[in-house]
Amino acid sequence: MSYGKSVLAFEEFGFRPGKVERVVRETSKMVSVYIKLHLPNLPRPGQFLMIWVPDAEEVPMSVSGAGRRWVRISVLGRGKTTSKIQKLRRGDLVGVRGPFGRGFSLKGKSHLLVGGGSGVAALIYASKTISDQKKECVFLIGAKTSSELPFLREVKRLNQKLLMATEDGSAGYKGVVTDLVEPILIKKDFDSVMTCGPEKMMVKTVELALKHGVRVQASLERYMKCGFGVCGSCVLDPVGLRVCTDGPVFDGRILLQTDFGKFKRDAAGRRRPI
Amino acid sequence: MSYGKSVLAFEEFGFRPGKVERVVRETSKMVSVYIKLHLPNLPRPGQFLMIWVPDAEEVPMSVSGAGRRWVRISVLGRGKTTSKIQKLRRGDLVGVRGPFGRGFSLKGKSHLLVGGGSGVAALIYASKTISDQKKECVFLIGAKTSSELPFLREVKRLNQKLLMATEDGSAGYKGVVTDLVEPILIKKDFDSVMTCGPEKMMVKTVELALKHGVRVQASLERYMKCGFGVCGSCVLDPVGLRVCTDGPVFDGRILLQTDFGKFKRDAAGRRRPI
Amino acid sequence: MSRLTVKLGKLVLPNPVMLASGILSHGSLLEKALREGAGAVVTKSLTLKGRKGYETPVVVGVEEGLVNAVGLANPGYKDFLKNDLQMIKEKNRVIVSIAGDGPDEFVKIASSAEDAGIAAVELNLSCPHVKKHGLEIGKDPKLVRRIVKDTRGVLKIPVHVKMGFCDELIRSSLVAEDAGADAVVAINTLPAMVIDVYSRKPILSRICGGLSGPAIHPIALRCVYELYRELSIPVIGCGGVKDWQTATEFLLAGAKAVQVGSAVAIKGLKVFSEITEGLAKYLKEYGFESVDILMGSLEGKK
Amino acid sequence: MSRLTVKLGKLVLPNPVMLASGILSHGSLLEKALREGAGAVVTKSLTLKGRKGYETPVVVGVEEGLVNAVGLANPGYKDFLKNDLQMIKEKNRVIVSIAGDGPDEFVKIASSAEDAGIAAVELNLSCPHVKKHGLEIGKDPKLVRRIVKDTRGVLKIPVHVKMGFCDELIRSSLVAEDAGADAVVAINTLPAMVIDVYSRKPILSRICGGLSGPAIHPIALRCVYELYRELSIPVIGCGGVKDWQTATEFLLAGAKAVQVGSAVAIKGLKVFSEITEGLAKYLKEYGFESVDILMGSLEGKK
Ligand SMILES: Cc1cc2nc3c(=O)[nH]c(=O)nc-3n(C[C@H](O)[C@H](O)[C@H](O)COP(=O)(O)OP(=O)(O)OC[C@H]3O[C@@H](n4cnc5c(N)ncnc54)[C@H](O)[C@@H]3O)c2cc1C
Ligand SMILES: Cc1cc2nc3c(=O)[nH]c(=O)nc-3n(C[C@H](O)[C@H](O)[C@H](O)COP(=O)(O)OP(=O)(O)OC[C@H]3O[C@@H](n4cnc5c(N)ncnc54)[C@H](O)[C@@H]3O)c2cc1C
Ligand SMILES: Cc1cc2nc3c(=O)[nH]c(=O)nc-3n(C[C@H](O)[C@H](O)[C@H](O)COP(=O)(O)O)c2cc1C
Ligand SMILES: Cc1cc2nc3c(=O)[nH]c(=O)nc-3n(C[C@H](O)[C@H](O)[C@H](O)COP(=O)(O)O)c2cc1C
Ligand code: FES
Ligand code: FES
Repeated sequence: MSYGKSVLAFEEFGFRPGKVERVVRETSKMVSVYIKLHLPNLPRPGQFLMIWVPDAEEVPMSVSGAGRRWVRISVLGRGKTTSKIQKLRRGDLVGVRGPFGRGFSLKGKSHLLVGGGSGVAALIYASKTISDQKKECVFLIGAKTSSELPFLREVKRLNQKLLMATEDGSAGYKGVVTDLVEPILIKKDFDSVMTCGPEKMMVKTVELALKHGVRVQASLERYMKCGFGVCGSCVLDPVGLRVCTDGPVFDGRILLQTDFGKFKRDAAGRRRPI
Repeated sequence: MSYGKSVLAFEEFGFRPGKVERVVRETSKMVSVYIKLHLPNLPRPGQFLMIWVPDAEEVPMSVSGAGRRWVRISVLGRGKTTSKIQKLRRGDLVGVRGPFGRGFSLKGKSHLLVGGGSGVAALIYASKTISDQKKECVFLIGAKTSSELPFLREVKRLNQKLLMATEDGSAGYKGVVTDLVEPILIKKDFDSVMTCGPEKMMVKTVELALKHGVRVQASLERYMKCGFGVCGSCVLDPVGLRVCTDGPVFDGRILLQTDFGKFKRDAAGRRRPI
Repeated sequence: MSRLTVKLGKLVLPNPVMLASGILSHGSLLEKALREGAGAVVTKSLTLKGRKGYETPVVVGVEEGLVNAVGLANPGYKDFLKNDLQMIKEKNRVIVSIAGDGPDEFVKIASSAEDAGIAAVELNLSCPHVKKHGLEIGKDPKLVRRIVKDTRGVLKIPVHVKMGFCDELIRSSLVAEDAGADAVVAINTLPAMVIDVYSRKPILSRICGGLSGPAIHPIALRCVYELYRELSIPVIGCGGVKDWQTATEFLLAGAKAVQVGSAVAIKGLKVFSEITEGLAKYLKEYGFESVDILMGSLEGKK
Repeated sequence: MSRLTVKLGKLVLPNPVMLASGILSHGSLLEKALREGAGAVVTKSLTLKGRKGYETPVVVGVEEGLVNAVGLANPGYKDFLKNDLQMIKEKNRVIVSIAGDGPDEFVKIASSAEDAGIAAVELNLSCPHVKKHGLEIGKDPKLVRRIVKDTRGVLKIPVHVKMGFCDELIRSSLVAEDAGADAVVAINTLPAMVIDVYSRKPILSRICGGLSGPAIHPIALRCVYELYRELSIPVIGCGGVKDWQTATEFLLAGAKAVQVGSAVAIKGLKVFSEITEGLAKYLKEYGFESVDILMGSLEGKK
């Protein structure tokens, strides 16, 4: 066969058993789960796993940390499955497939990370990798209130510059995180901006970065049934991209030609305004 | 999975297309066919291929020579399929699977090869490998008459010692090849004896080698339907060895505990005296 | 006309390699598949009303295949024809798959689809039929006749029927042909299941699902081989196509075209151009003027 | 008694992992399989008269499987019982598979086999039945009833029936149970074919054959799962077992034992000890006192 590494095996779409090693509360809303799992390679920042909780459903989750024998996911309780994940205990089993998708490109020497909500999960792993590569980054994290700001100590431990924004002003800047983007883009030169979080926030960040001529990548969330490119449920119209395999990280310029920030498909495939 | 290399893939039991490159008449009875084929590794001497002639049947054939992009088989016309093989022409296609089976162990520095009939095919490849390894061997070849002695020039080109036996005395010693075995075992020290050919000849050779305390290996022919160990048709009773996967080369001492030289099974699995 | 052009009755396609139903599903992705080289695309099977489908997991990888029970998730035929179809430029290369609950639904959806300008319809007769307690429509020759006859009666565009592997495959296909079907697509997935030994649970939320992919290819090939011998209408081979060899096997066995499903998971959308290029090269090397001559040219034994 | 001991009605086996019919075939190799750890061995399907089988090629590798049409090559039951059976020490772990042409042949071969001291017979109802034009016996519930009833009537040892995948699987199995069968083995190979695109010929001399191996495992698993729910007699799972996980899937789905066929080609005879060791470890880790408790212990969804 001449297809080389770009051909996957169907077995990669089966589940591997992952044993919960540790469950850590990050904020009032977010819980991190450390899963014992042997992966052939470290996931790239921005890649995600499909996590099947045998008593609930299977959902996509960004890798928020990983080592040679473990991965971490960091979960906001949003519905049935995410709240089951939050209740997992040491020794529990989950089914894992992946890592899937394309991650962030970490080219360049200085990066601006802009995250909010569950999006901070993907970015904390990116910032760890950036640190490991001895590169620089500034991390902007936004939340409603200070108790919902995750990974603060972790960012500090990485010795990275951190700016916070809370809507109620209980920590850092009072307002939304995107308010911090333009000032810092003016003050400092970045090779790239990476963003993950609520889609409106990402749209704003992408627009600002492009306005200032900085390459920007955004990591999207779409409804996913398979995670590996067959079902089509994660489509990004009208260009026909699949978030699971062509993404979840996309270049900002491409995203502006799509329904990014405007529509997403629901489980039936109906287009819904965001 | 932890089974390492001892696990094969089912695809290895499918056919690869082999294009006939050259057909060479070796003797009045034997024809060599050079087949263009890309094998991941060179076959080991003693291994065999399953050759499917799309207009006839599939039959086992020893590798009588091989390079990085070709293999050679050397075929005696015995019945329907072997005579079809002899009539193959440049450009014709055959289906090939294998190499299968365990080959000869070439441990030791000096070897005695004893061959007759189609058995010389496997041995000529062994002698080539022995030469490549800068080791010594003496090659005894037997036939009915001088026109049926194959590979004479090839053996000479390898600079190996060659002794011939013909039943009609038209070349070399007059008599059967096994008559030459004892005298040379007495005259010269060998680390091992390898034999391939008519089973009665091999029995005799094995007995003589063991009598003189020399390790001996014999390569057997049995009716084969699959070539890779599932069908059981190539069984060696009563120890339950499969010639296709446990052989075709066996240690002489093991063979003496079996039906070697006494019975073989036919296509239906009936035991037939040899 | 290229060597690869095929005629499927009234349908003329630039090449015989289609996207199978249920793969990629949405309009913009079907458009992409066409741009990447698919000869035609078949939509997800559309139902009267939109369906969310079953809870995840709905598809899982196994040895050389997938097992899925997506549950016919689709936005409903109206929504699809309105939103998704508009994203596809060449509607004459779109085949709309229909999963109706009884003949009337098939007719209704098929008529609307025809009005929207598509190339053909594919009646999915191989998914469990609700009213008949999970029995596949294809296993019930009488029902096959009614659905095909009724749909054929109201349409101008070709009507394909998609069959599953079952004892009635040949008989139901003959009935479909007799009732006016223009082509038979064989085969859909085979009944299967996957268990997770660690949690000791079935993996799919619906417990059972259907097996697809290279694993079923030798089975599908035999179905096509037998159908080709029995039918006068074209057969479209589906099941485990992943490269030009597997596609060519179907064509040799008598298929007029092939569909690619699961292989999209391992090869991505480049699978279409890879197959058509391989096929073109093969035709040239073996001196076939056109893919039509290749079709059904399997030689006998001896 | 070890954790792995299983009771299949009157049959008590040291472990639930058997060698499937048609693999290794001959007496001395069956003996070897037992020594290498198989719980029991099933013979090649024996016929009244010896059969050479079809011309080669008779078996070919495909993606995760084999396609074979060996053609029931066997020396005939008398020859086998006389020569081959004698090579096996523990005849109480030998199950004789029978392919009869009609009830009388089944009865005749079964009686002789019982007299020779074997453990059980396995009636191969899933190979094409000559008199009925290639239709599988298992697809004909009436014939199933007669064959099972007649054989059961004359034997003391257990009578297993081996079924293929077909629409009538459940119905025929229920009929077999009703007629006195002691266990159902599911499944045999699925109808398949392989084509060589280079020579443009079918590879098997008989053109069509049967697909086995990991490729069919998800299909076989679903059959076992459904049979377990319908039958009171034990089900023996067969199809694609290649490691302790695939064996355990069958057991969880309700099988009392499993059979291993094609995997012998990729793993050799060590496959038996590998599976039983893996299974024993799993039982221990998950706190199952015995394999019996594991069987059918699949948990429902949610
Ligand atoms: C690539 C990717 C990475 C993600 N990473 C994270 C992460 O690191 N941390 C985190 O907390 N969340 C993450 N999510 C979101 C997470 O998958 C959803 O919150 C989760 O699926 C909700 O499931 P539920 O059963 O709890 O909620 P439900 O009650 O079922 O639904 C709540 C909402 O979640 C979304 N959702 C539900 N099911 C899915 C699904 N199968 N696929 C996608 N979205 C779904 C829908 O928008 C739905 O309206 C990610 C999503 C994607 C696509
Ligand atoms: C491991 C092995 C290596 C061999 N190497 C060579 C070789 O290098 N050169 C060579 O000329 N021959 C070799 N043979 C023998 C060769 O396979 C047979 O001569 C050939 O199969 C005869 O086929 P046929 O159709 O021409 O003859 P047929 O008329 O079918 O039968 C003639 C005789 O050949 C034997 N035979 C037939 N079919 C098979 C089969 N499928 N498997 C095994 N034996 C069979 C039987 O003893 C039979 O009585 C080898 C056999 C084996 C098992
Ligand atoms: C995830 C998935 C969804 C499918 N959905 C449908 C469907 O809606 N309608 C249909 O007729 N077939 C559906 N199929 C079956 C495929 O169209 C095809 O018949 C089958 O997968 C065999 O082809 P393959 O081996 O190339 O995948 C689906 C298959 C998969 C894998
Ligand atoms: C080469 C071969 C020969 C077989 N012969 C028989 C047979 O004689 N009788 C029978 O009942 N099943 C026969 N089978 C079917 C197997 O017993 C088994 O049902 C099938 O291979 C599925 O199991 P597996 O996937 O473990 O191989 C044969 C299978 C193979 C591969
Ligand atoms: S989730 Fe199925 S294609 Fe992306
Ligand atoms: S030839 Fe089939 S087992 Fe050796």
